[in-house]
Amino acid sequence: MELLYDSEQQAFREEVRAFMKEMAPVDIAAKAHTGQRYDKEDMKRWHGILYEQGWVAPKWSKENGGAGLDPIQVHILDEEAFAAGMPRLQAFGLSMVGPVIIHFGDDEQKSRYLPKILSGEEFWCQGFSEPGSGSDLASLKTRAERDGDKYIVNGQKTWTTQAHIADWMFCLVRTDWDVKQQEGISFLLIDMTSPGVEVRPIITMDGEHAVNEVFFDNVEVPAENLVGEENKGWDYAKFLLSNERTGIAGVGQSKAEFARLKAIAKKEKRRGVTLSEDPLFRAKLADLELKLRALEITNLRMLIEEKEKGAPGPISSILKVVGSEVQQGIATLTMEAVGSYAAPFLPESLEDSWNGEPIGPDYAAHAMPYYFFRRKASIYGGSNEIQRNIISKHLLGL
Amino acid sequence: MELLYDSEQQAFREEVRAFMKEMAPVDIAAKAHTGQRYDKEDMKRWHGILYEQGWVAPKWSKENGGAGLDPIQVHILDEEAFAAGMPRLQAFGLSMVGPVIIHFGDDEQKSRYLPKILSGEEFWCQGFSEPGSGSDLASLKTRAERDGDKYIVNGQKTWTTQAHIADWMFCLVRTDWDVKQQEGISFLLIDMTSPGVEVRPIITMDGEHAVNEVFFDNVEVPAENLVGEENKGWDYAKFLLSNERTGIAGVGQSKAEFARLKAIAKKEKRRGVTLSEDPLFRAKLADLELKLRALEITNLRMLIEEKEKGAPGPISSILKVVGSEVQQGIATLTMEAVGSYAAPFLPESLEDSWNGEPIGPDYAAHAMPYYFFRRKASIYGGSNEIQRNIISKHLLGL
Amino acid sequence: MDFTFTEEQSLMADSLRKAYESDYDFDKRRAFLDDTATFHSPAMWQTLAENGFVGLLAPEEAGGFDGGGAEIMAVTAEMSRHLALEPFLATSVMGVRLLVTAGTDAQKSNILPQVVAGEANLAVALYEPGQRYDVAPQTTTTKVDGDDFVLNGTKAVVVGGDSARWIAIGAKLEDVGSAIFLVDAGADGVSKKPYRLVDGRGAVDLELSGVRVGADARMAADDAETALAEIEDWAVTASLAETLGAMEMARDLTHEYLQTREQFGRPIGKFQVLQHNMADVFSDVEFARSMVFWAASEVANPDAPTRRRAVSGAKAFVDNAARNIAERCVQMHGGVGVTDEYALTHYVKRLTLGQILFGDRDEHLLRYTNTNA
Amino acid sequence: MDFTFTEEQSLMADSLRKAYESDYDFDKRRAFLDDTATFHSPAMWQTLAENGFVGLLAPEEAGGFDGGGAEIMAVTAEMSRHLALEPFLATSVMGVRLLVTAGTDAQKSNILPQVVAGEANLAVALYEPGQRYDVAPQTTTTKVDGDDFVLNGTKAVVVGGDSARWIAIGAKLEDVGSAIFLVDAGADGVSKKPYRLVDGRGAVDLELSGVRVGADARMAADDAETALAEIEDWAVTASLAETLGAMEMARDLTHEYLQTREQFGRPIGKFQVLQHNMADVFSDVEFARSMVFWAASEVANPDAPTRRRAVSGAKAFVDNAARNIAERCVQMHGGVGVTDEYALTHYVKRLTLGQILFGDRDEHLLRYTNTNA
Repeated sequence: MELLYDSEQQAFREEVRAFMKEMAPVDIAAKAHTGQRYDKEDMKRWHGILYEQGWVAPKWSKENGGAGLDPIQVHILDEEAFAAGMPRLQAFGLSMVGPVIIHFGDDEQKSRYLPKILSGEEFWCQGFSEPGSGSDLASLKTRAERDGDKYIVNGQKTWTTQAHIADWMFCLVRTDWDVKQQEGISFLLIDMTSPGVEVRPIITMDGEHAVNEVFFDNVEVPAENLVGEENKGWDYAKFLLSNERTGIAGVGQSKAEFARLKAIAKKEKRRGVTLSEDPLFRAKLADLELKLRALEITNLRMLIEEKEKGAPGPISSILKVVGSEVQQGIATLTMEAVGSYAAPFLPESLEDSWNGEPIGPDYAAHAMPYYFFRRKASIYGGSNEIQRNIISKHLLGL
Repeated sequence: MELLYDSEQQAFREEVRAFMKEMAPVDIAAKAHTGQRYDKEDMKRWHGILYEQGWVAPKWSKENGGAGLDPIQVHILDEEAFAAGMPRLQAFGLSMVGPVIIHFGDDEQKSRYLPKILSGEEFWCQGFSEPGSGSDLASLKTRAERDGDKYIVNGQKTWTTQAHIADWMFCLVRTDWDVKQQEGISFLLIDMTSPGVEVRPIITMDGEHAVNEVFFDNVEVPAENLVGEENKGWDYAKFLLSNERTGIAGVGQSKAEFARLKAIAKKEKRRGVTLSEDPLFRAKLADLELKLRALEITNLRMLIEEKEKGAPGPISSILKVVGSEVQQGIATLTMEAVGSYAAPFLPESLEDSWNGEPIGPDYAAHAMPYYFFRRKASIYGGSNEIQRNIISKHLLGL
Repeated sequence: MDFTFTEEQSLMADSLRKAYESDYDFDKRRAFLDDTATFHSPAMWQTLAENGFVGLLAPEEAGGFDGGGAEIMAVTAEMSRHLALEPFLATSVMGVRLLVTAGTDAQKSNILPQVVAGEANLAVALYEPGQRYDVAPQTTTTKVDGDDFVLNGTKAVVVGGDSARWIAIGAKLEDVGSAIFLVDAGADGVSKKPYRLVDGRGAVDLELSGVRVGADARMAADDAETALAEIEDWAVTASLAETLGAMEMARDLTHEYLQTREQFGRPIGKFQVLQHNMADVFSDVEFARSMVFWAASEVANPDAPTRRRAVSGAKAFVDNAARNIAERCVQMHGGVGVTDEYALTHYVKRLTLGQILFGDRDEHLLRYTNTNA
Repeated sequence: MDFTFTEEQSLMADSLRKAYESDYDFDKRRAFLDDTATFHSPAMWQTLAENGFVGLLAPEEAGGFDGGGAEIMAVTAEMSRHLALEPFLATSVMGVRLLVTAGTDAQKSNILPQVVAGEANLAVALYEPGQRYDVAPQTTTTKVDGDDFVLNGTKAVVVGGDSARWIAIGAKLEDVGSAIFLVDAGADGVSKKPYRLVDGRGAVDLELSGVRVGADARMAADDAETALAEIEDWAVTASLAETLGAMEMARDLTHEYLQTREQFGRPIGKFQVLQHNMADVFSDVEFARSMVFWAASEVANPDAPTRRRAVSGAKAFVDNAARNIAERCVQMHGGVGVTDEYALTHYVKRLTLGQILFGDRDEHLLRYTNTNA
């Protein structure tokens, strides 16, 4: 008996689960079990399936082509998709720039961009961080100078996830230098094929190429690609970041990853006893599972609040911090569970293109890159230090 | 085989141990096993025994009546005294004001005060903290105004340990209001029987009366009771506090208390298995024991440095922080080990005067007050936050 | 699941708050604390009875409120905010729940009304010395003598045993199995060693030496361990709600202290390390609240493993949060945080008590893993 | 105990430092890292041999240095500071120590000189798939065939097995007991799956299928488990010193970053939370150093429980510190701390590897408690 959800929500979950069972591609799901990496093709395929079903943009209103689900339904959909081993959809289009265009874009922008975000035809990336402005986002320096009906953009972005496979970037640029930092920023949409855009890979410690540096050398951007008003970009960014906070707890994904960890712990043994029965390891598992449970219920409390009152407040910061701790905890215990076979480092074996022989059990190769990958969970989207600043300032008035 | 000490040090330890075996009073030692409180009489008696042996002031030079031991010998003596269940001697006289008088006092002060500190005839207390100045000691407000051959003292001290049984207080007072805070402070010796001195008890959460508020209402203090120069008191206080840091790790005491914890864990059972064999509890014990071991070796490294180079540097701050964590860890696990019988709260049963019936095992009554008492370990003598400030400023230059 | 209280539950908490606010400030409470005869305020207990709180879990036909986990949560959290000393946990949670689930018809009709009216208190003896947190009777035994039973044994840390008129006692039966007896606390052979718990509430150690009871004292539980385990879970749930109330108060006192206490020329709440500590305390309280909701929503679940999984899981989690919050709040206060004159100390005491009553964290973590799917 | 290095040990570390500083900067090392043929720099390995480091633990008569725990600590910590990829741990610590303690006279006189000269590397196979951190051979077996032994089985994560000319292999004997065989890595039936470890050093999984060796391959150890457990403790000690060296570098890089990186208009080292984190990192390194001293001072202790107590105790403690330091240093850096182009990443990889090689923290905590007085 599960008391967290009412019968209508339970029914929706059954519906989603049945859909997943029928429609989630088996070959994509198989990757989740061993931690293989999804490629762009996997993401596009799954995107297409959800698009057909009308669930690809669950939070968008129906008039904009979304599913118009409430926050709890969105959460259920998210959980079930992860439980079925499906990849997270491209958030940059669906959860970030999409809502900004819906709220602040003009009609032309809406009809130009939204359909292709929904269909998955165009991939997006986010041009916010710069080498000199990480946590201090407002100090960004990339400049866009108006020249007739276009802007000339110069500067550099960094940590740009999937810039190398993206068609478009939504980008914060400085358009006024004589005002308070926050008041001189604009929100531009940049075609990644524009002359002068150069993408250079950043290889991270997990051996993956997911983030990039992006350089702009006199890139011409049509003025019609400005979203909303010039110099109001900071407001749109704040709106975007507050949307990003929904789902930031990562409950669905963590539940799926925790299930994988538990399965590994049932296979790995210490002195003849499985780790799931080993007193120390199972205590660590239980501790983490309880933290995940607390996260899940707290997240649900916020979703109910959001459903009733609109957007979530700064209280979502507490979900971000603990959510990242849970994600990191799962990855850490996974590495511990795998033991010495986490020591061989073969991140290339996680790609479809790899043809080598596996070392150790099939879940081993994933463990170490995954541990490294998760270090970022407490850094991006506003580091946990920034989150605690937000809590102490905005919630506690300190 | 114990590699930490050389053969000469081992021999000294044997000598000390033999002395303890012969001379440590059995009735006092018995209190250590159950955590009964030592009273003033116990402390005086043990003080007298060490005085006879010439070990009461191990660090003082022989010409000042001390034992002239090196820092490692002092540490060994300390360890063995705790292992024998003896109380810590009054540090206020022997380790704090004594060295200040030796270094900065005049001959009259030396001959007036030092012999009675050594003999234990006079007990001291420390008048540093004030209600408004805890971590920010230099902001103290108690004022001493020169009036002919005396000072008139007005103000208030707080957290004054053992003021109610002390004969004398060494006290920081403000003698100049027109200079930088640190430059207007003087170091006065105040007779606690002076008219106008009022001591009010502060009862702490462990149910004990150990600390006090001390009020000064036009207290007359002879000018000859000024140590060193007027307005140089801050320097003497810094000297005193740097001496206080030696032994701040509390290794000897923690080893003795850890041994008591281990003995309790061998008696208490969970589901028929002693806690010392219970997988979770023994892992916690082992973790704590290793932390204590790391503290012990690190402390010894510092002592060797002190022996070779003189006083310990700010690096002793790392001993304070971890030393307090170890002390608190031992008290916490002791409470956990005792279990529900730590719930009855009878701090009065820890006093000699108590005649009631014990509740639960004989070590039970101590557990909860001890846990509460140890909360102070990370607060007094410069809170752990202040210690981390010191490390980051003075060692790391941040 | 609805995570907000119903209007009725909120009104209940409000009326409690008003009662405690008017007659139970810090100084008045200190007087109750110093009263070694009752260990609580009989007048306040009477008020609670008159307002229907004592019978919160009793059925309506017995004059009760027919409440469940959510009501327990609302009421005990509120009482804890006022550091209430009244024997609500022992009588109204443990005792009444046991009477309702395991009382004979005669016991229910004779005793329950007195209890609901505040005229007779209850206590349930869960543990025995040396058995730690095992509720199965081990050393307490019965012999049949004619129509009577004769009980011998010892019970440890019986919360509320000091004021209880009736104490429920689990005992091994002569032949096989076990039973629970509702024993008159004044019966011959019952000897009580009363004392305060660390938060000031009363408890006793109990010695039973040839205590003779009639067959009507035997409760209608097939097996003492199963019935007492359920009562223990209710006690844990109530204790968790107390912990939540105390956490909130510790948090608020510390929050206020950070804004008013000055050091180095500014409020200490301006120091980033304290800001982050305070942020973590704030966060910990909210996550703990979620887990208390979980326990409260499942404690009445007739499926014992599901009930236990939620209750023990919540306890293992919340104990940890309680310790962190208590220790950090003291640390942020510095010296004043450990003085008996300051309210924080008393919330810390309650938070600490909660960690060792009715099973500690390791115990519940173990129980949780044993129910693990 | 003297906690400072002797002059000789310091000179040793200095000469190493100079060798690595001149030929092994970050970019050059990257080239070695990219070389999948050797997994390290053969030229540097030759330099190490010529300067007497490879034979650090070998007796003087074999051209060695006759070193012990303190020398291992000085040398491996220094190599780790330069992220050295050379197979020192496998050959000079594990291999040489095993030859010295368990080699036959013939093995010592034939093989040791080649090893010391850097002409033939060694590796010791400690574990088997599925057996986690148990060094007792379980699935690797021998059959006697005339004067020869025939080996079958699998060995997991053999550090340095990629470049080893000889690999020591524990195996169950046909009748009873076990033995260690020094097997030519190129022998028929030996198949190696080479790969990089997470810090870039080479290792192999090993399959032995009907590998025929002469009786002279059998080492002079009564029992494989006891002998391999001692080698494992030497490996742990060396690995702990590597961890110490990597900790120091991670600390220093972070310390520098805090002073140079600016956010919100000032160096991030001005933020109190980061100051305190940095203070804790500084402190953790010193406490870890003390524990590495402990392991190094006891690893040669002939009393096995005392040796194990110190080594496993140190490992359980230092692993914890290593994780905390690595994770906090990354966190203080933010994004740049996880890029492959920045040195910190590589120290973090070494710190992480140290936590799972040769027994993880739980394993050593268990071993420590099992030696507990």
